[in-house]
Amino acid sequence: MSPSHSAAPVRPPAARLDVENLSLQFGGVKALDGIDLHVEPGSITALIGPNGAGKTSAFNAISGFYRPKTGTVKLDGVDITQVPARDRAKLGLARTFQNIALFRGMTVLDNIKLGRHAHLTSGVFGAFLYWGKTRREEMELRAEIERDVIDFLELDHIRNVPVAILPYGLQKKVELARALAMRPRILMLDEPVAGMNREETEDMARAILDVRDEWGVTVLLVEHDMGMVMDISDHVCVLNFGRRIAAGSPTEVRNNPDVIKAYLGGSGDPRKAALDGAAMGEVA
Amino acid sequence: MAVEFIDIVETSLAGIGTGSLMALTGVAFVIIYKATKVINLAIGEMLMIGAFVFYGFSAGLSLPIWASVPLTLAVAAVIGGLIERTMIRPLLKDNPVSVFMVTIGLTSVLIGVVELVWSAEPRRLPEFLPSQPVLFGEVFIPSKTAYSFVIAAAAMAVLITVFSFWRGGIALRATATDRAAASSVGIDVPGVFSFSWMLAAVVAALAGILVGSVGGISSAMGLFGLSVFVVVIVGGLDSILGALIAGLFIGWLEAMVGRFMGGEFKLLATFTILLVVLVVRPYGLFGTHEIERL
Amino acid sequence: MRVGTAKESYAADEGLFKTDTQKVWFGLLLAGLVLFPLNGSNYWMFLAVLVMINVISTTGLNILTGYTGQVSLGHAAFMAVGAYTVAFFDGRFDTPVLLNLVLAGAVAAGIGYLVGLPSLRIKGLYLAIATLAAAVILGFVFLNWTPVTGGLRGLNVPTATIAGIELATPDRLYWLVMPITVIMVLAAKNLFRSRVGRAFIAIRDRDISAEIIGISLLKYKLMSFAISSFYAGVAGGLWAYLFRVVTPESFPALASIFFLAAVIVGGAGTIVGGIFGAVFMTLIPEFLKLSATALVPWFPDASIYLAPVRNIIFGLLIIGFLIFEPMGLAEMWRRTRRYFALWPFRT
Amino acid sequence: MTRLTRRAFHQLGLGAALVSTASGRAFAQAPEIVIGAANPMSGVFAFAGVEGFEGGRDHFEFVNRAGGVAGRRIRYVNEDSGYRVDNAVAIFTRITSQHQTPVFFGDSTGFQKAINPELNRRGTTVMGGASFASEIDNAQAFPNQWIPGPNYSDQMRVLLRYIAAQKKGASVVFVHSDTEFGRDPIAAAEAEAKRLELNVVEKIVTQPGSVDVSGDVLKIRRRNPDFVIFHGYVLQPIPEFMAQARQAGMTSKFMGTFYSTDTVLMNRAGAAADGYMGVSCYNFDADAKGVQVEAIRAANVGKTRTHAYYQGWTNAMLAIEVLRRTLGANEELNVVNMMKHARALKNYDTGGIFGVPVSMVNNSFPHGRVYQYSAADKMLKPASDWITITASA
Repeated sequence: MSPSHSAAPVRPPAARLDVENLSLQFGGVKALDGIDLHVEPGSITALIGPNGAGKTSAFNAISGFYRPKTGTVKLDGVDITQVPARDRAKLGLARTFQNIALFRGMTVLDNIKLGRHAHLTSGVFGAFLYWGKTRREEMELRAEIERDVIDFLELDHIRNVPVAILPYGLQKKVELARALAMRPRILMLDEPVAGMNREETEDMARAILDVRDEWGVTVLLVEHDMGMVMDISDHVCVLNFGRRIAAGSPTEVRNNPDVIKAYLGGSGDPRKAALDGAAMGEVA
Repeated sequence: MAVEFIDIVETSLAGIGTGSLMALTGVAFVIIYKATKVINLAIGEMLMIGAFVFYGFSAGLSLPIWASVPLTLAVAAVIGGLIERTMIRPLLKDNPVSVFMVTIGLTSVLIGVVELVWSAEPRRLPEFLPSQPVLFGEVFIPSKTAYSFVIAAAAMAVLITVFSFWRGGIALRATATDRAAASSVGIDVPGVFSFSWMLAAVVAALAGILVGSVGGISSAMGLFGLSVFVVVIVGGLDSILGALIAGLFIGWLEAMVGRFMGGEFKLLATFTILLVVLVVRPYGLFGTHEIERL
Repeated sequence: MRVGTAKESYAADEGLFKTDTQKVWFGLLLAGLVLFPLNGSNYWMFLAVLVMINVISTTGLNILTGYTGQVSLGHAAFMAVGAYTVAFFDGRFDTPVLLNLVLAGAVAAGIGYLVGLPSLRIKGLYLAIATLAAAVILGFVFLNWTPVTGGLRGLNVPTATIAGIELATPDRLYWLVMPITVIMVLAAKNLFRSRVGRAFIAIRDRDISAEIIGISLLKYKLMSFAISSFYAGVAGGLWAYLFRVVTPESFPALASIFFLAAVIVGGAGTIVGGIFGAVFMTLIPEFLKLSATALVPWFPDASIYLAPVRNIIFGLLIIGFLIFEPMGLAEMWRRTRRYFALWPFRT
Repeated sequence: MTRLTRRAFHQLGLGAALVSTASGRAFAQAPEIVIGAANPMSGVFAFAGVEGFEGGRDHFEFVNRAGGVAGRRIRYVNEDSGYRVDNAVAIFTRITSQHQTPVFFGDSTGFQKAINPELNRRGTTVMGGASFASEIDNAQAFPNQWIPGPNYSDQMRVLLRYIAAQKKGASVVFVHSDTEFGRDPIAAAEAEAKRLELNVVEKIVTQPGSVDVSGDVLKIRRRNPDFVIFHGYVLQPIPEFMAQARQAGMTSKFMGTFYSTDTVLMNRAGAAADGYMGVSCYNFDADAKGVQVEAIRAANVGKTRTHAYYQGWTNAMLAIEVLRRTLGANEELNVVNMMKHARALKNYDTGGIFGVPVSMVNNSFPHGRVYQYSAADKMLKPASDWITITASA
């Protein structure tokens, strides 16, 4: 639909994320216990671990929804631990949610537009008139989203459909689209392929790789689908009981005995082949 | 004019008497909230319809009190159950705002029904409470205040016993804590919903009979519900203990304000308290603080 | 036929009216509004003015409740603020009508902003109860701040006078109220084409994820409160020019429920829904009156039962729409339109 | 818009005129005179609205049977206002846009204030109302309205003068509701009490809709005043207040103003209302003489009629008198002429409705007497002579 299509949008450079000694506590329960995590610019880093290992807690602490007990979160070396969640969006930190967090009453297009909210400036009076600057801003936003996001993720057939009626896989994709509209420098994906079938999973994996390659964005993801993690990640970090038990390349992690033990419940049988296969997370 | 100590004592006791009726109505509200998580804006109107049904039996049909009261409570239970089945249940899965607005619609319907059947004219209930006043030395307590306090206190004692020991009460508490878990141990959760609305309607009707016997009944008496909101917000929406304590407190406060500042300040005082509590302690004095989830 | 609409540009797709048919309909509506006074009945003009005032106010509440998801039980109190503001400024300083209306909106917006402040800490239904408290407190102020509000006697409002023309009757006032209504409704429509309006909906749909994508909840909730109260204030100001007297009893608590009912029945979260709701709820009592008249030969006391029946119908409409048609009349309208758009190819 | 739709509109409106007196067109040659009304036939004031409507209706039937006014029959067009200002304004607009309406009856202070600028602007319609608000009793601000009796302040004055005559320096408590209606006469009554050297020991304000009087009873129990005056209620808390006060051993006399004194409501309250005193300008005496009271008795054999009925009748009677005088002088029916004749009502013989001939002062007839309710006989009995309030010192 859009007349011109440029493949590689010009974007701010990918960000580096450093998490040090991060601890989080709910009541008496330690959800995170001093974890370290280093995400290289332009990499795809996966955070894995059995259920209850603290992956989502770590995500929530990094995106600012939980205030950590100790530790620091640094974006490109700048400490953002005290920055409120909504302001991290402006710094280039975007995320998706484990249970899809789209705005159900809106269309796909409006959901994606919302991703850019923090970057727009028009105010309430402009909104009433919808004239001049506001109109211009909205038009530019529309054109950019069409070009960079909708075409890119092939969502043009559903742009005016309310998200509530979309199938699960597409909703996940719309959430990714909304995160992309935020012009992220680091994209945090919480279980991007959970509940998807093989075909949808591959589609999403390809989209993630494309995002990294064409947008030059750093990607940090939490995922249970081991096959997909091993396929696309540059770096894998493994959590168990709120502690980091391993980190390294997919191959290194795959052969790490602690990881195998964590996943197989210490049965003593190092069936590491299992780690090559499909979803592992449900084992633990 | 000088404020005499005995004035304060008398006003306080009268206020606590009214407060006990607020507390009782507050408990009806809490029962519904605990079981179904519905904020029932129509609680004052449920009280009103109870009072009018009682009027129908005792004045309209001239039945004796010992027959009118149980009949009223039975009718109230039916009304409560009907409301739950027809208006609340279909929306329970929706967002809480919809159900809340349904109860707003319910206020309008109940007022309309009462005015249709009994007209908007104020009426008096037949006298059934003893009329000689209660005197503690110099301190004078109007008889209706004293006796309605005794009845309200007894009703609440029964309710608390029921909640603590009877199976149905325990099922209600279990449902309040965790619907899924309650269901998995064999509790009939929809049954608990119906039961809670029926029980609340019965309690509200009892409060209505008492409130009506003290000050007469009219289609505007649902305004009593306004003070009850303040009670449950201050006490905590899901706390029976909170409703008790806050009820007595708000009743006392309104009486004191009315006595020493003037009746026009009563609502102002209670609603100011409400705002302060909302801002300082949004979950009330004894309410459960619900943890926000993503 | 509008089965598929191919747009030439994004500008067309982002337009206020997306199809030519819509433009035609809007043109017809405007023409109807301009021609309506030709009916010549002062009574119908009165009703038309009242309906439009209610449209403005309902649209305001729809912005807050329908779009932002914040239930307000004190909307009528903000109308009262607007009415008092007009009465005060026009009566005391003889300021121009349009300025008074802007002031009415602004003062109401300011107070709405204050009332929204607790939303920093409380949300949802707790906030609804806070608005109820605010309405009670405002009522107390109206009654007791005698130097400004005239206390229990209230204030008289001078005739609205624009360019020397006295708008004393509904058929003249119409020419003030109608354009303001059209402008304010279109402005509301515009609001939801822009980032501000989208932020409101985001807060309604999922406030926590709204925060994560960079929307300040407090800022936008307060903004929604202020805008909603602005609309109520202007509506109240026009109300004051229509009725020419404002007293503490002009805007009872029941009026807030009337507007809430209008939002629900019309369709929360759609502009056209607010219009439908306001028109429908304002005309229902008139319709009931006509029905009662028709019943008089068989049922001479019909008129005595009007008020209770009206109450019951208001309540049942709220309940019925919430249960059976939660998107309100707007959704019924949309379905009808769809049906005819595809006609005769039924789906 | 064509003429056709225009007619359709009018017919719709026409159909909405709810209740009108039997028309009987066949007899009348001259055009009818339409008198409009917005009475609260539903809602809290329905008890007064229905009675008030019937009082007006019965009077117009009485007049029509006698051949109307100057040969013109009266057509009474009434609609239910539900005691809501916006409804009443809509009704006024509708009726006056369909008919020439020289007289219209309003239902409330709120409506009568709201419509006042419109009355002044039109110059064609005068208003008699159900409101006794002191504010309306002002010939400058409300030049085209009248009050069919004494305003609330004068009602209080009648009560206070009665009290002063009964007991020098008596102690009095005012109990009133926190509404426009309730607060209306309080300041004036305090001034009058001071002038009469009565002792106002307490003023109690109750919230609208408030049902618990026990606190308020406590408040005055220790003072045990000689008199307690209620104002601004539709009866509701009064019997309860009296019952509790008696239990508390108080010996005060209880009194009230117009809407707080209603025979039908008193009868419903029964023994609790026994001895209650109320002020009224109307003559409830069973053997009162006069054309009008006899007509009322003839129209209501075996029925007890209330204040509000008399008020509706009186409003209608005043309307007819004004129309008769204006038409008799061969003058156009506009506000200037009609109010000129209204204000010329001096020493006017009301046919027994008011006990003595009365004069309009400002917009009202400042005169009344105190009645006492007897539960045994189910009626109000005169307790004082007629008291006329002349401009106070």
